[in-house]
Formats: sequence, C-alpha cells, structure tokens
Amino acid sequence: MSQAKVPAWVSVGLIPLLNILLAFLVSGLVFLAIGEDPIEAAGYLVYGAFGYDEGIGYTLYYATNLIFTGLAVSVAFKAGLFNIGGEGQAYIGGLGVGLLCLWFDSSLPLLVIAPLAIIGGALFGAAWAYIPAYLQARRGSHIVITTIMFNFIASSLMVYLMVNWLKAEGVMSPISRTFEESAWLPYMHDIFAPFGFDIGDSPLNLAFVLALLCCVFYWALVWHTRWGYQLRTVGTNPTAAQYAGIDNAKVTIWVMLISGGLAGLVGVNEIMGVNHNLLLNFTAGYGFAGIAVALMGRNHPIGIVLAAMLFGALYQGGAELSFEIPTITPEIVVVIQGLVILFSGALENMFKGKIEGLFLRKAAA
Amino acid sequence: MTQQTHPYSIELEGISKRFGTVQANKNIDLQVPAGTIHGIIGENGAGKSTLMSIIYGFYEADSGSISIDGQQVSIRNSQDAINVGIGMVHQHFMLVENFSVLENVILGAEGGAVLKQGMDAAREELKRLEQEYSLDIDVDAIVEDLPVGLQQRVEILKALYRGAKILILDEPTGVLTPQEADHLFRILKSLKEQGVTVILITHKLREILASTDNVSVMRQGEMVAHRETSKTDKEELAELMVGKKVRLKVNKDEAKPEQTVLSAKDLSFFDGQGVERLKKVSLDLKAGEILGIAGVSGNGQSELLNVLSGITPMASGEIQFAGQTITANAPKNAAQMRDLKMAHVPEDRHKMGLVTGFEAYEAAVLGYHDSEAYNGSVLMKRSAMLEECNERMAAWDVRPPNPHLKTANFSGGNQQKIVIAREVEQNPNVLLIGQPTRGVDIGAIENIHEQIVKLRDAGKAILLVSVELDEIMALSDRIIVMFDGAVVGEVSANEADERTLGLMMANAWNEGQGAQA
Amino acid sequence: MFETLILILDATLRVSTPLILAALAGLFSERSGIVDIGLEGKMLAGAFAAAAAAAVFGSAWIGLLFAIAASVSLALIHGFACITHRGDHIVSGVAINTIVAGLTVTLGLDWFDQGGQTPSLTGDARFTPITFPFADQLADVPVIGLIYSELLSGHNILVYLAFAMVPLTYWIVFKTRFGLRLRAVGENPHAVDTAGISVALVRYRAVIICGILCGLAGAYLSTAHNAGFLKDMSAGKGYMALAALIFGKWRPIPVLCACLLFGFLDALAVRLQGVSLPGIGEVPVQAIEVLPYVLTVLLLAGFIGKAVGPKAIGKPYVKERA
Amino acid sequence: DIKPAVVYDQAGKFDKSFNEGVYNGITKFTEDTGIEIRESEPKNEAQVEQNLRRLAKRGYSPIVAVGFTMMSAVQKVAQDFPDVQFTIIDAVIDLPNVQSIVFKEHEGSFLVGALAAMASKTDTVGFVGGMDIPLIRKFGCGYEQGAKFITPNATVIQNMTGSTGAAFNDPTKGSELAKSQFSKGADVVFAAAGGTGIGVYQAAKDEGKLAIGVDSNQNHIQPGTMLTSMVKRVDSAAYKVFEEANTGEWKPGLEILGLSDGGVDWALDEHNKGLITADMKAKMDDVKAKIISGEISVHDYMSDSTCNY
Ligand SMILES: Nc1ncnc2c1ncn2[C@@H]1O[C@H](COP(=O)(O)OP(=O)(O)OP(=O)(O)O)[C@@H](O)[C@H]1O
Ligand SMILES: Nc1ncnc2c1ncn2[C@@H]1O[C@H](COP(=O)(O)OP(=O)(O)OP(=O)(O)O)[C@@H](O)[C@H]1O
Ligand SMILES: [Mg+2]
Ligand SMILES: [Mg+2]
Repeated sequence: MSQAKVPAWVSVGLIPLLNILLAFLVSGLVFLAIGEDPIEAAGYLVYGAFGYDEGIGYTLYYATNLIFTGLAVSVAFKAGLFNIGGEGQAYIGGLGVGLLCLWFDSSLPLLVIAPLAIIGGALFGAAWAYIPAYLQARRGSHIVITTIMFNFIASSLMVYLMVNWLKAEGVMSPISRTFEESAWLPYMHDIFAPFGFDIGDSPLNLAFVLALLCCVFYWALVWHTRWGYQLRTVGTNPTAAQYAGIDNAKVTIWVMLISGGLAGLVGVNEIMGVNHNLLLNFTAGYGFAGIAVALMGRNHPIGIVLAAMLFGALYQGGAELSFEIPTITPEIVVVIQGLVILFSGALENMFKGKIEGLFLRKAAA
Repeated sequence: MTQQTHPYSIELEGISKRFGTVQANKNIDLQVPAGTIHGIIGENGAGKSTLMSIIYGFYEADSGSISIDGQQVSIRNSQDAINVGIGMVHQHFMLVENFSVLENVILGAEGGAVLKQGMDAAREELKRLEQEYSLDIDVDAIVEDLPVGLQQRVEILKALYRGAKILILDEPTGVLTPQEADHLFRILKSLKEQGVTVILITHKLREILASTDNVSVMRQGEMVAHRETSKTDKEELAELMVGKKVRLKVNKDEAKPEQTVLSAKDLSFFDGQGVERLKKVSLDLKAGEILGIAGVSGNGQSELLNVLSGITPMASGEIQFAGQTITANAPKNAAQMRDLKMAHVPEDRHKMGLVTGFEAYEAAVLGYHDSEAYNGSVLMKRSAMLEECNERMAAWDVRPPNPHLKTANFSGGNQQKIVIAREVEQNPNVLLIGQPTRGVDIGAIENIHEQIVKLRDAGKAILLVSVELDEIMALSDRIIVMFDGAVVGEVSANEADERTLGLMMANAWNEGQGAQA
Repeated sequence: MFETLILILDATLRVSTPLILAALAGLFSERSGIVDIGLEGKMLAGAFAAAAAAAVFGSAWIGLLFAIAASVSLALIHGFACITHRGDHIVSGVAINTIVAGLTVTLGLDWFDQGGQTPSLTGDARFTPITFPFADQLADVPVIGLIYSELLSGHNILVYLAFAMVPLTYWIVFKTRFGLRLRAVGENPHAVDTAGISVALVRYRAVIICGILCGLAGAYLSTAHNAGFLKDMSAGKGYMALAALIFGKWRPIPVLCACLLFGFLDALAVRLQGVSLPGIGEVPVQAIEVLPYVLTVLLLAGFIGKAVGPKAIGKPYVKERA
Repeated sequence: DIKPAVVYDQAGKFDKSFNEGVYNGITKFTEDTGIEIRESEPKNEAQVEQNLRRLAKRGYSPIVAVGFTMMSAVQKVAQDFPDVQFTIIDAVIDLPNVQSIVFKEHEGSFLVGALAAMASKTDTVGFVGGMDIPLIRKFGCGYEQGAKFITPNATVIQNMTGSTGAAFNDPTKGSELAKSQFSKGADVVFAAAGGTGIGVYQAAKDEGKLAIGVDSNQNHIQPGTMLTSMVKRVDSAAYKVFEEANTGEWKPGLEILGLSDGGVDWALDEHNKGLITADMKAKMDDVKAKIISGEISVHDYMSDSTCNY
C-alpha cells in the first residue's frame, strides 16, 4: 500500500530464506530429541543428495514428480483454487499411462507410445480433476473438500481395478504385467552412455525433461497468454473478472484440467519411466508435497524447480541417511517437509510484518 | 439524566495514527461539550472513521490522549470504550446477520455464562428503551431480514443497552432515505434531551446545519477547523473541507440528444437469495445525452449497471442495443457487450474495475485483453500494451506515470483515472459510469466531469449512476429515480430540485398532489 | 437377522466414536471461523501420545492426559499461525498433518524401537468395556435384552463420552454465552470485536476445545479401540470427520447422524465382504468403502441440500488493511 | 568372513510377525558368530531397488530379501550383480545366483486348523487373512482342511482384511472382522495377517475367545488367549542362509520347507500349555506324523488356485 516499497530481494529472498532456515533449525531440534547429531545427519543428507552421480540422479528423479505436482498446485493457485487432489490426479494419470502402455507396448514403437502415454496420463489426470472443478464452478462445492474426497475415491478405484482387472497372472501383489521394453521411457544414464558419460544408475529418466518443458509451458501460459491473463484475474479478483467478461466458471474448469493434467504426468515418470508396470501407491504423497513445493517456489516455475530439487534432495538424502544410520527412519524427512510447509506457508507472515516494517521505516525516515 | 461534572464530555489531545505509510490521523485535538450534537465533516479518506474508531477502541492510536468527563482514560479495546460509556454506530454495520435482534444486542453483555436469564432480562430492558426513544423493533426478528433503517436501530439499541452516554454515528444517513434520516434525527434529538452526547459524521452539509450544535472539519488526517453551527454556512464548510474555494457547478452546454442508442424494457433481476432486485426497469438512452440515475444506494442501481453491461444475466426483459436484441434467452456477456462498443466504469474500482495485484499496464487492458491489439497468435504483446499505457498515462496525467507500478499503489484518484481512461479511450457508443468521483479529490473531480461532458458533446450516450445528488444534478440532462429496484420517476435536469428528488428517492412523491406528509 | 443388525449397530458405535469426537472438535473450530483440516494430524498425535504414555505409565488415563496435551499443543500452533499470524488455515492444517505423520513414527522408533509402533497395551493401560448392571442377566430377554446387553452395554468410557458430548456441544453452542460468542465470531468477527470481546481469545478457546476433543479421539484409537499405536492409524478419519461436519452443516445433531452413517457403512463393509446380495451379486468391498466419500461429494454438489458454513470461515481477521 | 545383509519389506522389521521372524534369526546368528549383519528398511518401491543395488555394490553377500513384494527388484538387481548371492523368502526366482525359500504353509495351517476344531465348543472356527493373495488363501485352505479333518461338519468362516499391502497392517479392521466372526459363533480364530493379527488377538481376548498366531511364535502376545501359533520358521531359515554362506555351503535354487524339516510347525510353550490337554497334544502328534508320512495329504491352494481337496 505504500509509496515506499520493500526491496524485492527482501520479499522474495530474505524472508523465505529466514522461514526455511527456521524450519531447518527446528528440524535440528528433532534430531537432537531423538539423540542424533544434526550436523552428522545433515552431512549424510547432503552427501546422499548431491555427493555422487547416482545420488544426484535419485534427487532429480524425485524432483521430477515434485515439479509436476508443484506446477499442478501452483497453476490452480493462480486462479485462486486450492487443488489438494494432486495425489488422486497423479494416481489416475498413472492409470492412464499404464493402460496405454499395456495396450500398445507390443504393437507400437516407443516414439509413438511415449507421446500417446503422455497425453493419456495428462487426460486421465485432467478428467479426475474435472468433476471437482465442475462442482466448484457450477455448484459451488468447496474444491478443497471435493478434491480430498477424490483422493480417497481414486485410491479405492485403483485397488478395485488392480485387484480385479489389471493384476498379472501368477503374482502375489496387485501389480500388472511388466511392459515390453518398447514402452519404457529411456533412462538418462542410457541416453548419456553412448556419449561416453557415466552418470550412475538411477531411475532418472526422460520424464525429467518433460517436467522442465512443463515449466516453460507454465511460464508462457500464465504470464504471456490471454488465458493466463484471465486466469490471474480470476485468481486475484473474481469480481473484476466478471466485469471483464471472463467466464469464471470456465476458467475454473480449464485451469483445474491443466492442473490435473500436470499432476497426471507423475504417472509418466513413475509408471513408464521407472516401474514399467502398473502398481498401487506409486504416488507416495507427491501430490501433497506439491503443495509445499508450490508454496516455497512462490508459485513461479523457477522457484518450483528449486523447491522440487530441495524436496527431492530431502527424499534422497533421507533415504541415504536412514541407510547409513538405520536408527533414523526416512519419516524424519516428512517432518522436515511439514516444518517447511508450516514456516514458509502458514507462518509466512511471522517475520514479514516485522522485516518489511523495518525496511519501510528506513525508507520513510 | 446524567450528572454533568465537566463541560466536555469527551476531549482528545494530539491523537495520531498511521497505517503503513498512510498518516490517517495527525495530531488531532477535539473537544465535545457534554449533551450536544457534534458534527464532524471531511472528504473521503480525511480520517474521520479512523478517529472515531480510535475513540471506540477499535484501533489503538500511535500517540495522544483521550479524556472522558475530564478524566483521562486509556482505551485499548472496545470493551474499555464501552466501560467509559461510549457507544458507536459504525459506517458499516457491525451486526451478526443471522442472529436475532436480541442476540445481537446482548452480544458482549450477556449477563451470565448461560444465556437464558440474560436474554429474558434484556428483553425487558429493550422494551423500556424502545418506548423511551420510540425505537420500535421486533426483537426476535433475524437481522438480515430487516431493512437497513431498522438494522441501524439495532446498532443504536446496542449502544443504549450498554448505557452509552456518548454515542458516535459514522455516516448514518448514507444508506437512509431522507425520511428515514428525519426519523433518525428525531431520535438523536431525544437522546440529546436525555443528556447523551452525540458525535455525528456525515458528508451532507445540510444535515450538519440542521441538527448539530458544533461542527469540526477534517482534511487529510488533520483537524483544520471548529465552528459553532449557528455561525457558519455551507460555503464556508465546503471550503474548509477541501482547502480551497469550490466551484460547485459544472460548465456545460445544453444537450443535443439524437437517436436512441440503447433501450431497455422490463428488466428484472433476482439476486442469489432470490430477492427481486430489479423490477421491470425500462429506460431509453439517446446519443448526446447524459442520463442520470438517482437513488439511495442499494435500490437497484448497481444491479441495473451490471445487467446492462452483461456482467450478470437478466431474469427477464429485453435490451435493444447496436442492432441486437438481448434477452434472458439470448444473453450477451460483458465481453460481447464491449465488442458492441459499450464501455463501463464500475462503481467500485477496487472490487471490480481493477485487479489491484496487477501492474498498471495489465490493469489498463482489463476487459479488452482479448483484443487483437494486444495479442499475437499465441502470446500477448507486452510491448504494445506498455507503449499504449505510457501514452495514456501521459494524456490523463496519471501520477506516477509508471506502467510497472502495482495498481494498488496508486492513490484513489489516479486509480480512477486509469479506469476511466481505459473505458473512454475505447471510443464507445455508450458509456455506463457508476460513482465516477467516489473517493476522488476535488481537483480530479473537475477533470473527470469535464471528460464526461466532452464525451457527451462528441455524440455519445452516457448513463450516470451516482448517490451524490449534487453530482447527478450537475451533470445530467435527464434524471431517473430508482427506489426498491424500480424506476419511480423521471425529470428533466431543468425541473429537478433536491426536495422533489429526495421525496422520489423515498418513494413518497405523488405526481399531481405533491409530497405526502 | 435382528441379531445381525444389533451387532452391526454395535460395531457402528465403536467405529463412529472417533469420528464423532473429531467432528465435534471441528465444529468448535470452524464455528469460530478457523478451518481445521488438521483434525487428522491432531488425532494421530493424540493416538501416539496416549499409547506412548499409557505404555510408559501403565495407565490409560495418564495416556489420555498426554493425548490431550499433544493435541492441544498442535491446536495452539494452528491458532498461532491462523489467528495470530493470519496464515492460511488450510496450509497450516496440511503442515500439521505432515509433521505429525512423520514425527509420531520418528519418535516412536526412537523411544520404543518397534518400528514406530508403541508396545502392545494391556490391562489398565487400555480403556476396557464397561458392563452395565444386569447386562448379562438380561441378555436373554427378547429384543430389549439384546439391545441393552449388546448394543448399549459393554463399550468403553470414551464411547459413552463421545455420545454425551453431542448434547453437551449443542448446549454449549446454542445456550451459553461462550456459544453465542463462538457463533458470532465465525459469522462476523468485526461485530464481536466492537462488542468489546477479543476475537483472538474466543478463537483460541475454540481451537483449544478442538484440541481436547481431537486428543480424546486419538486416545480412543490407540488405547480403547486398539491396543497400541501404529503408523498412520488415523487413516483418513480426520478427513471423514471434516466431511461429516459439512454433511451435518456444522450442527451437533446432524453431525452425529453423519458420523453414525459413515460408521455404519464402515461396519457394514466389514460384514458384507464376500457376501452375495440378492439381485446384485457380490459387491466389491471398495464400492462400499468409497460410499462415504461419494456421499459427501454428492452433498457438496448440492443434490442433498446446500451446506453453508459460517460466513467468516477461513478468512483471517484483519483490522488494518495492508 | 562374509558380509551379509538383509532387506526387510515395507512392513518393517518389527511387524511382530514375518519380518520380525527374520530379525530374530539374524540376531541369533550375530550372537553366535559375532558377524554383524547389515539391515535395511526401504520405505517405497524406488528405495527397495536402490538399497539392494547399493548393498550389492558395496560388496554385501549374501543379501536376504524378505517377502514376495521384493521379487521384481531382486530379479533386476540379481541380474546386474551375478557375483552376489541373493536369497529371497516367499517367492521363487530362477537365476543362478538366487536362492528361493518357500514354505509349506498349508501343512502348518492344517495342524492349527485341527487344533482349533478340537478346542472349539461351537464347531465354528474363523480365519482372518491379511491381503487377499494366493499365499494367504493357501493358509486359509490348509486351515479349513485341518478343521474338517477333526470335525467334518465344522463351519469355517473366512475373511480377508483387504486387497492391498495395508491389509497386513490394519489391527482395527482385524478386530472388527474377528468380532463379526465371533458374533457368527466362531470361538477360535486364526489370523494370517501380519500386524493386523494384533487386533484379532486383542478382540479374542476382549471377548474371551481363542486365537491362533502366525509366522513367529506369538503365544506370548496374549497368554491365555493364544491357543497356539502356526510358526513358519523364517528365523531358522534366515539363520541357515547365513550359516551356509559362512561355511561356503550356500547354493542357489529352490528350497521348500515343510513339517518334515521343521520349516512349519505349531507352537507349544509355557504360554499356552494350560489350554492344551494331553488328549489334544496326543492327537496333534498323530496328525503331524500322518502328514509327514504322507498318510494325510494336504492340498496346496497355490498348486491349482482352488481349495478342492
Ligand atoms: N484499516 C485500515 N488499514 C489501512 N489504511 C486504512 C485503514 N482504514 C483507513 N485507512 C486509510 O486511512 C485514511 C483515512 O481513512 P478513514 O476511513 O478514516 O477516512 P474517512 O474520513 O472516514 O473517509 P470516508 O468519508 O470515505 O469514510 C485513508 O487513506 C484510508 O485509506
Ligand atoms: N485500499 C488500498 N490499498 C492499498 N493502498 C492504498 C489503498 N488505499 C489507499 N492506498 C494508498 O494510500 C495512498 C493514499 O491514497 P488516497 O486514496 O487516500 O490518496 P489521495 O491523497 O486521496 O489521492 P487522490 O487525490 O488521487 O485520491 C495511495 O498512494 C495508495 O498507495
Ligand atoms: Mg469513514
Ligand atoms: Mg483520495
């Protein structure tokens, strides 16, 4: 509201940094509480995440999922919608990817299956977001609640389908048969190998590139197209949007379709890139983590990539940590995640007022 | 009624208050003699409400002191204020809408942890108060079902129920018809007779002159003058308020109306609760004229603008515009109406006219963002938008002329310029314009009025909605009055006078026989 | 047939107890305007604290105290974020759920070395069934006997407490001063403020009550219904409670009915498993499991009647615009 | 010396049942030989493979993978590390460097089914399975045969907890299922459901019925309520794997453990001896001998995916 403005580096740099720092500080206390040395743990964490080729690969592999869900949450956020259903949309997106791979893996080459599966995953994810979106837009149902419900429904649906229809012959767990290799998205290490680079065996695959492309898509869409303009108008001032002749309901629906589609792409990474079969629970909480990623990334693609890498590093570093120190469970990473959401999301105003006040007073003086 | 021990019922010294960088109150002194009605006037944003909210403990002052009956008191929250006998009727009512009148009145003064006995006692006490001040009301009615006039009574009852000796009313008549306002002033008078001190904020100099004993004037956060009401007049007060001589008249020639460009027939509209907000409204708008719509706010003017501009769909009726027939079954949305060259400056620029989070150049294309001028095949043309914004900022003297500044960071008047420039520069055939000068200072008002008249003289049709009768009378060539969602009268500008319009606004005008009682 | 029905209803009571407690918890919070998606986390924390303390001290009651303490602390964090710092209610709730999901397992592993579980609880470390007088003698009386001895008798204290909480909540919310202020603050906090009441204080009290009830729900899970804590044992019940709250339109009695309906469906799902229904055939368990969620969506879609919450819900109370 | 490692499945090593059995075995091995065993508890699919791979890379061998869920990961990693010895329990992988250990759970289940029928006063016994998979049906089918062997007109109520991995870790549901079976007249219930069993035993205790444990000897969990446990000696199997590796006798291929070699059995200890009369004990010894001798042939559900015997 002021003529005196808070410098940008304070509001997008200093304050978020302080919040994250605080989250890590409190995480350190948790380590102390369970009798572990937080410095040593941090050492393993960092080494596991960035210390060697394979570790970096894993970090980026986790980040891939988080970029998709982070973008998904964020794009809906831009239109003022809280899509908490990324988990279910990713789940159903994966179903789409899996079905296409199962149908076409023996008849089509990768070059055809890959785009098909990507579109399929996005469409399935989008379709799963459509119903909550429609209900929000046309009937005013609260999207937070409906998307949560749709997470549960997705999970029941998948169990039903896997157990009754998609389970492979002769295996115990409800997993589908493994796809033919023609439906495997190439691993990064396989892509680099011919050029003489050995980047270590990891699940990192071509879906990472797709994730980066999605960031560019997001950036162009939100800030450089008229759809993006409409979307931001609806998100910041729905009344003004109505005044401008923007159909709020339509925007709500299509932004949720995009959001669901982005979340659905998690399936490309997980199903086509890594597991090579359909299985249960491959979404592993990425949809929820996407909320934190979007928040921390300040709803900007570059921020989201950075935040996704941070969280990816936490996942991978956490796995390393619990591998090296078996008394630490990987769940501690979930705690850190939660603390990051708390401090940089819910408590974002804690320092904001004081610090901005400090700068404003300096500027006013 | 109360024993007066001190000449001043309330006394302020050096009150200051800052919101962020806005200095809303600057070192304010004020003395209100006991048992009087004290008026406070000032332009929008002068800091009147802020000052009153400080007295009532809603905001805490940055510095300064408050004395009640000569005793310095510390008021840090509303409870403190209530304890020293202050009651306040806020500009925006502070009522819980789905509570009954009784529940609203006892909120905060329940008289015990369990409601039952407190409620019964309150019922008795309210009966007494109602009789004493002739404040009739059904205490079991749900507040949201009551008309605003009665809701205001609930606010007054709330204050009296808590034994207020000082009653503050912040723009109580803004939402009332002149007749309801008269009733209010009778109530205030009887309160005064009972020894209650009343502080009254209003924009209407007429009311100040008619009912107060003293008047204080605020300008840009400062208290600039105090007058005994009997020793001042309209002109002096207006000048004190604005800080310079005010030309209350707009320069314009006789209108030369031409063909009808927009004609609405029997428009009806129902809101979300199913209340009929527009009742078969018909009007014709001609090229080259300004048609003013007068009325107390909330009588369907906003809804009319929204229906005409395509923002909300009509329930029934018909609009003829630009060779098109628009009906409930063949609706056009706001974007389509714009394509037909209808422009619209909405009543509320924050809520509707602007996206305050956008940079100015983005806000400057709101509604026209689909236009070819700003779009390539896929991406928007940022440079074109910026260039045009720069030009307009120069032409309309928007300050600061920075297209990258967040819209929120422009002052009210400059925000309004951005909106009006956007709509007028489209060279529309019809301009709908609501509250064009609300919250805009005198200098800017002149400018805006000039632009409106210029557009009319260029042969465009203008529909003007304003709750300021003065503005309506100064600008319009023809005036329609709305009441309760319907058109209740039409007069030409030459015939219009404040009294007739006021009565029409209260729906108390009967042609032929003049005013009812 | 009648006996089966009684037994299903009996199970319904057991299963819906944590839902009722959590939904009433949500009712207090949301009536005050604070959205609480963190019911899940608070319940889980309560379950963990109850089981851990009960395992250490050997007393379910001490466990209950710890459950309440843990849950109330989280409620205060939620309040600190949403009331004091005007944070987003949903983000805060998500954060709390995430932290608790990780922290319970982490602490559990550190303290008990059993893969994040607490030791199995026995004896006084659990709330055990209370048998009503003459329940056994009356068991054979037709109809009444069964209802009395099977359905009504033989639950633990927390079940009775949960059901007693419903009329109590009704009374508090609609018949007391606190209730009046609670409802008002959720509808129009400005009105409450200008009536000389501290908005923050009313809201903090509401979230504390919410914390207490979630603590009870958690303790029920780990020290009454089960005999120990298990990772993620709240299993979405917090979200279901939230759905029940909306389903019941933020009113105690309808909320109770919604919880009972969800509980009944759950109990039914257990018993319908593998059973072939006449005309339908074997219903997939998933179809029954998914019913509460689908019902909630249908309600929200307005097919069953629109759910309109407290008006100021989810909006931070700001006096001074920034 | 060998550098052995074990990878538990996602239920974790303290599941009071299957994984915990392995854990007990290796603890004993470490006590006996002083050889430390590297343990790892992956928490998701990606980590299973990651951890197997990392252990193999660091030169651990043999690496024991606990549970059928690890089958595909072991298959992949074993191919990439042909010099490392892998052992998988409960699944069969045909690779030159993989040893597969499976059990004749149907034989053990037959035994406890017989005991259940002997102890039942209502001639109705219950079975609560974990996840609905052929392996668990194999338990149920053996149990049913045993019960009907003793009481031909016995009623055997069977329920599965669910169709996902979570079904092995849902005591609340286990307790509800048990209660529903009790209400249908069952007075002995056998839980082959991992952590879910805890709820089943608790329900049995609360209602004064009998329960039968699984995998590890679970008699101590609710003494007086636990009629017996169908032990699947994963502990000794694991012990044996490491011992053989230590002495250089480890060899790939399929190993099937049943009653005859003590791979499965019923548990009798101080916790349940009060529940087992001399008669019952004698009868059980007789049945056991007959199965080993082949006089009783127990049908294996997994041989033809039906329970026709
Ligand atoms: N809560 C607030 N937060 C920030 N700024 C505020 C707040 N309330 C008022 N202001 C600012 O303080 C100044 C004085 O506002 P105030 O409401 O006191 O004016 P007013 O004289 O009552 O005007 P009006 O006649 O429009 O009611 C304005 O610039 C306004 O924008
Ligand atoms: N609602 C608001 N949100 C943010 N900032 C505001 C708001 N209202 C006012 N301001 C800020 O307060 C300053 C003063 O605003 P105000 O509207 O009182 O200006 P003014 O002095 O009346 O100017 P003008 O004559 O152009 O109306 C503006 O520069 C603007 O940045
Ligand atoms: Mg004001
Ligand atoms: Mg202004």
